[in-house]
Amino acid sequence: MRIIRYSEAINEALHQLLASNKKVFLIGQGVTSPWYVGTTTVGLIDRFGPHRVFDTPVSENAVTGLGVGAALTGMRPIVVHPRMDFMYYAMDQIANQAANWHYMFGGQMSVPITIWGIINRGGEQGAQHSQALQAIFAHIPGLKVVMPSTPYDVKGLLVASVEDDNPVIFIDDRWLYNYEGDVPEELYSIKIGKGIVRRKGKDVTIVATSYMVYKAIEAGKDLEKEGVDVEIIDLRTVKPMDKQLLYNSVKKTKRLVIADASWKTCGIGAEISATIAESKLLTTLKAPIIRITLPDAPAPASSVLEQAYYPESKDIVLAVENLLKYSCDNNEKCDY
Amino acid sequence: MRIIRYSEAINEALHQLLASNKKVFLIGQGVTSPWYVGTTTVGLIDRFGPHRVFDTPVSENAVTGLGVGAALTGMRPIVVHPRMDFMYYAMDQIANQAANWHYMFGGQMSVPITIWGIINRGGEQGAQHSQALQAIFAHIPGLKVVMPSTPYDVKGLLVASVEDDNPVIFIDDRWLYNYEGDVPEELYSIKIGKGIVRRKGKDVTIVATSYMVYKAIEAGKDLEKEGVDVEIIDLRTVKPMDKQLLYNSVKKTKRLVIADASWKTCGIGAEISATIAESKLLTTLKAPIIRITLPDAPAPASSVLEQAYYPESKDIVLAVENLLKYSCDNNEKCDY
Amino acid sequence: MYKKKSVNTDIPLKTLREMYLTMLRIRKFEETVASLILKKEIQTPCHLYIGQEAIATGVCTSLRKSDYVFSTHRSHGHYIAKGGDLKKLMAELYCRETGCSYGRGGSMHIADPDIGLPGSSAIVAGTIPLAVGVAYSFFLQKKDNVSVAFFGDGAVGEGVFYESLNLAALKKLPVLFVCENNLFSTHMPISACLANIDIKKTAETFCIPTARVDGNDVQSVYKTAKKMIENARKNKGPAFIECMTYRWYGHVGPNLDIDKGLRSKEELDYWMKRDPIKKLERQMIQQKILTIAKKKVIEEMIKKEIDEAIAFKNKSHSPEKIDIARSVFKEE
Amino acid sequence: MYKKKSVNTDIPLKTLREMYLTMLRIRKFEETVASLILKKEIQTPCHLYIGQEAIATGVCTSLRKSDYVFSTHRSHGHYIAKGGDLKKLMAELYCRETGCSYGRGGSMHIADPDIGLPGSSAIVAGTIPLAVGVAYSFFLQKKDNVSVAFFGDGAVGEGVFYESLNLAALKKLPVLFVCENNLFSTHMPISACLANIDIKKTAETFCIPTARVDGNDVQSVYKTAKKMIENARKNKGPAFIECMTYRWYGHVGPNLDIDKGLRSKEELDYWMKRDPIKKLERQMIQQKILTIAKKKVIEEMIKKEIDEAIAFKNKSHSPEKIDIARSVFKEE
Ligand SMILES: Cc1ncc(C[n+]2csc(CCOP(=O)(O)OP(=O)(O)O)c2C)c(N)n1
Ligand SMILES: Cc1ncc(C[n+]2csc(CCOP(=O)(O)OP(=O)(O)O)c2C)c(N)n1
Ligand SMILES: [Mg+2]
Ligand SMILES: [Mg+2]
Repeated sequence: MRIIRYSEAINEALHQLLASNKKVFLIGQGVTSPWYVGTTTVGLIDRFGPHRVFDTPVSENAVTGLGVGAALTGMRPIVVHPRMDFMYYAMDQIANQAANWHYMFGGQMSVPITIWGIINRGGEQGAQHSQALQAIFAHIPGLKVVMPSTPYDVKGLLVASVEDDNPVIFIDDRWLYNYEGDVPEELYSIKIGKGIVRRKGKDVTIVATSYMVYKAIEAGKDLEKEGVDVEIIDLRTVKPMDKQLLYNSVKKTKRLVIADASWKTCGIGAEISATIAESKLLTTLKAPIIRITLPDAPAPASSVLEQAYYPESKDIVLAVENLLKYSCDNNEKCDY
Repeated sequence: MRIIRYSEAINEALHQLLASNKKVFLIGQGVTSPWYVGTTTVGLIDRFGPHRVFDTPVSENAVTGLGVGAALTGMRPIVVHPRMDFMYYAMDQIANQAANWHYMFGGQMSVPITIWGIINRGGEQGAQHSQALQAIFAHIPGLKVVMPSTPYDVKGLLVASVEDDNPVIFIDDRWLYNYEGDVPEELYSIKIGKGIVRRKGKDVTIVATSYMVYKAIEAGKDLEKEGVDVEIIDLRTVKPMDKQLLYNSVKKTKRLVIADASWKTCGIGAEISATIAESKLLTTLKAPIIRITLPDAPAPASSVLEQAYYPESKDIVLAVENLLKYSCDNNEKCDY
Repeated sequence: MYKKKSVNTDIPLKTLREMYLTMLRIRKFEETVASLILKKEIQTPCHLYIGQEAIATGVCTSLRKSDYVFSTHRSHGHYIAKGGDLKKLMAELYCRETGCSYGRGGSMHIADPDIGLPGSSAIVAGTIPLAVGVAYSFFLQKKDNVSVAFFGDGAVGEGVFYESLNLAALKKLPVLFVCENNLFSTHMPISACLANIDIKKTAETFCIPTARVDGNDVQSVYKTAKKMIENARKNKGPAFIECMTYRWYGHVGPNLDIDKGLRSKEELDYWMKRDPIKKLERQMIQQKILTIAKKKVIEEMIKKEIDEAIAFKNKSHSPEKIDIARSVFKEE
Repeated sequence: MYKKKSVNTDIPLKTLREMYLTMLRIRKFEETVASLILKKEIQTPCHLYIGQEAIATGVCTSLRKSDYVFSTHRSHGHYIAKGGDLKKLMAELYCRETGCSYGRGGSMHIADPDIGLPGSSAIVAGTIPLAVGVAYSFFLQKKDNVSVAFFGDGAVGEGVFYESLNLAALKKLPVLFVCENNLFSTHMPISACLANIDIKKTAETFCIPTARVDGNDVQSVYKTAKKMIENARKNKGPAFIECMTYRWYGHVGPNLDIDKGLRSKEELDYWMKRDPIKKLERQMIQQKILTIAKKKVIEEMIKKEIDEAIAFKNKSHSPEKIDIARSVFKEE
């Protein structure tokens, strides 16, 4: 196979999708810009012209609605928001319209739209240019939410999102753009809703999303040196969630750490934890379930504070160590 | 004390807040309407005039922003959205501006706004007039989220929300409007962040929010007849959450059912479950943690489907019974 | 081929008759619905269209089945004018499985893609960008179809209205924006909602053709809409039409909102004298295109349609509880 | 009391000198920032204001300290013109605890409530309704203060812009909307963003006073803004001013965006010849209000201020990691 970068894999997927299906078009802010969406859209405007690659005014709500409307006629629009933060303006079209349409009319029409939201944080940009909103979208019924971590997955899941008959929130992270990996040249798709084991292990399960998968893998290497053998699950799709994969792993390890770089309260971590807690595995666990997330605080600008804000592999290592040390036989003495 | 209805308690709180503090004003759609927000705003326009009680055009985003801007000058606006569904239009002002402002400028200015979102569902209104969005707001740092269930609480928590120096999402449910209870005549406030035990018990803890508190109480009565003694916690504030109250109860009962009438995935139920699961109580639990929520589906119109959609006390009874029956000593044989 | 024209206008007689029939069908259907709400048979909140029939009718009569229209919370008129089936509509108002939205939508969420109505939204202004999107799809596919957004004067308060007009104008999309200005947004008169109540002028800012017409005169609506729709088909871009009208009933349901002090009896009387159906009827009778006898026949026919619709819903079932989570997603 | 006036205009000499100083202060500060970005000392994304100085200056000079202005991602000029402290601004660009936003905000989130700048938002159009809200607060409290929303031509794409104008006009609030039309929204020329590039005309629809001025002529900006601000103080309601201008640098940072093909060298040259500072300087020198010697003194003074700002940030600390979750809420 061929090794390319994550951002190149997105670009290749877009080229191939637009080339192979006349129903596909790309719309959003910066799709013709040299910097706005990294280099993910390079070459598209020249090849497909300004209608199939439509760079728009700052009108997030109407632009998203345009995509939804076009999807209702069977088109396969990709609407990009170069930062997830801007999607708040488009919430009505995403949540009230796109998400409800199929159900609300009894399944007559579906909305095969891909809403591509980019997590674009760090670099002292501050609270309004840093957000990761996967949990909000996962909460809303009628939306699927994918978060590919590898170059292979990002291509395959972007293709799958566009091929899916439902609205899919496709989330990538600019911090992943330079990661490299094997990517087939042809068009292929990866089933939405399937996670993958990135490292087999027996001591503790680490479930990670998106960028945190790499942090988990780093943590896994460090822990290996200490003789700890973790199993790492890359969720890939946060909704619908691959519960079976989680169950299988936790059944074996009986310990769970979750790493998702969005806010804690009602986040993806909460859902994974509650999914295990409502299963019969709960009473088999040897220790509490730890969530590694952002703190419940807006993103700071200062790079020093950013270091404290974004979780690192050492946080995962620490969590795993704590779980392995954990014992609380006499729980009367425990504090929480 | 005096017994009045939930909607009257809101109306009284509004009258007293506007009368006692010149900084308070009420803005939103329907604040002068005879039906739009129940009867909660009766008499306000006549008493306080069209500036302090400002009925607005359908411009949710700018209207909310107007409130946020006024709050920045020390005013204490109450912005009402007669259905939470309409708040999606105002998400930018709520999430990007109001929630971030205090943190983003290092604590220089706060936004003492109360954003009052009404859950207004049932009656075959369908998916866009039924939503309960507490989890979305609880996810966003910088917002407090209160959900009073009793007439006493709704008055005291509305006052507390207005007195709080931070943006508070104040959520009520039209289904509560005719519930009656003791309400002091004078102005009083209830501390935000404190839950309350509605029924003491030892067998199972039921944590409920808003309208589901009454369903839990009904369930408690039915279960009592079966000899089951549940403890019922009314969360009152969903963020910040009264963790200590949860811990104390679950430590005792070792079994937990959560009842919150919003969607399941990444919902309030997930957060409560994960809060227990990350504490040392986890390994003391005798059974999985059950979430009673809406299904992950939009609200249907048909009243038959509505009956299937909205959780009832019998769902809570069933959950409690299941937990008490639960045993899975040989977990190899368990399915999930 | 020679087409018979009506005396004063250049509208074919056949078209006039068709429009008369459509308006009357909406009126009678809505009157039936009003009585069924009063009988507490219909629960889903209905925003009645009576008084505004000329608008949906005038616009939709110029459309092809393959053209798309989007509706709002006040949806029945658009559905009927676009060729919807009264049976499925009535069944939907009873939230039956046989309803046009399978009982999932209720009155505010009416759809039938086969007639070119991909849906109605209960969110004010929520469908305006959707209509732009459908137009974008036609544009990309080089179809000579047009798309129509119906919305009220209240929707002009929402930012997405402006965003949508700008996008459509920028890309010269085949979309017709139809503002049904009935002077009220729920309980609020338009002057309490808009600093500038001249909505046509607001739309003009986007450099698109605009017109204001008497929304109670179906012939004016028809002629203006027709011209704009034909232009849109010829890639001449979007257009905007403001139709001045009035809803006879209150905002929702069959009450009048007069007792509540929201409007005056005089105002309502004024507008009831301007009944769009009577107006056309008078003209047609004068011009001998319609006779009292013919009218009776039409009314009988409509009555039969409505009776059949009720019979249809009577033998229809409600959705099954077990299906509560059906159709959240389309599964391949 | 007699006030000395400049020859051609009715602007007091003192005011002209003050505006000259402010513009130069912004220019020199921004030039320093540009060089610090190139040296990779400043990380926070900076949207430089060079070329647009006359607008912030002309508007803010007519304001009181107790009047409020809201800024955008391109915030430095507004902060300085409203009387901000260069030390705190420089410290903020280095995200130090002593910065005007305590290092939490960075360049796009600049605030100092003491000078009447309650904040800047990195969300396009995000502060427009906030300015309306501050005006509402003044209105309710019967204060004769005004509030100002600065925003770019790009913000006219956002629906909330229209909603805000409508609300302000409806309630006749003391707010001045200042559109800095620099012909670009990031990489997009205005004609690719707006169907109608006549933004003043768009604002007119809301039935409020509007004006278009040469945004590179500080005297025009000043005079127009002053009149509008005085009217607003007298409860005459909101007003809108479109200032035609150009940013010399690219959208963000100190590159020119010419190499990227986003605009031409000719266009930039054309606008650099219309330097707002040189324009005022020429007039002042001609009119003998300014001498070369005096200019040197001013430049020296500004240089010293900037040096002090750098020295200040040098001895300032970054925030402490332990404080990561401080100030999420204001605790009583
Ligand atoms: C986003 C949103 N805000 C508020 C409402 C409540 N609401 C329902 S209809 C309506 C007014 C609609 O007025 P108009 O658009 O003129 O339509 P009309 O009812 O007059 O036909 C409002 C405010 C809503 N449905 N959606
Ligand atoms: C809601 C939102 N969408 C997109 C962006 C990205 N963005 C930053 S500045 C800008 C354009 C601003 O143009 P304009 O308002 O004219 O201001 P200028 O940069 O020209 O001063 C855009 C689109 C944003 N910050 N916020
Ligand atoms: Mg109306
Ligand atoms: Mg600009």
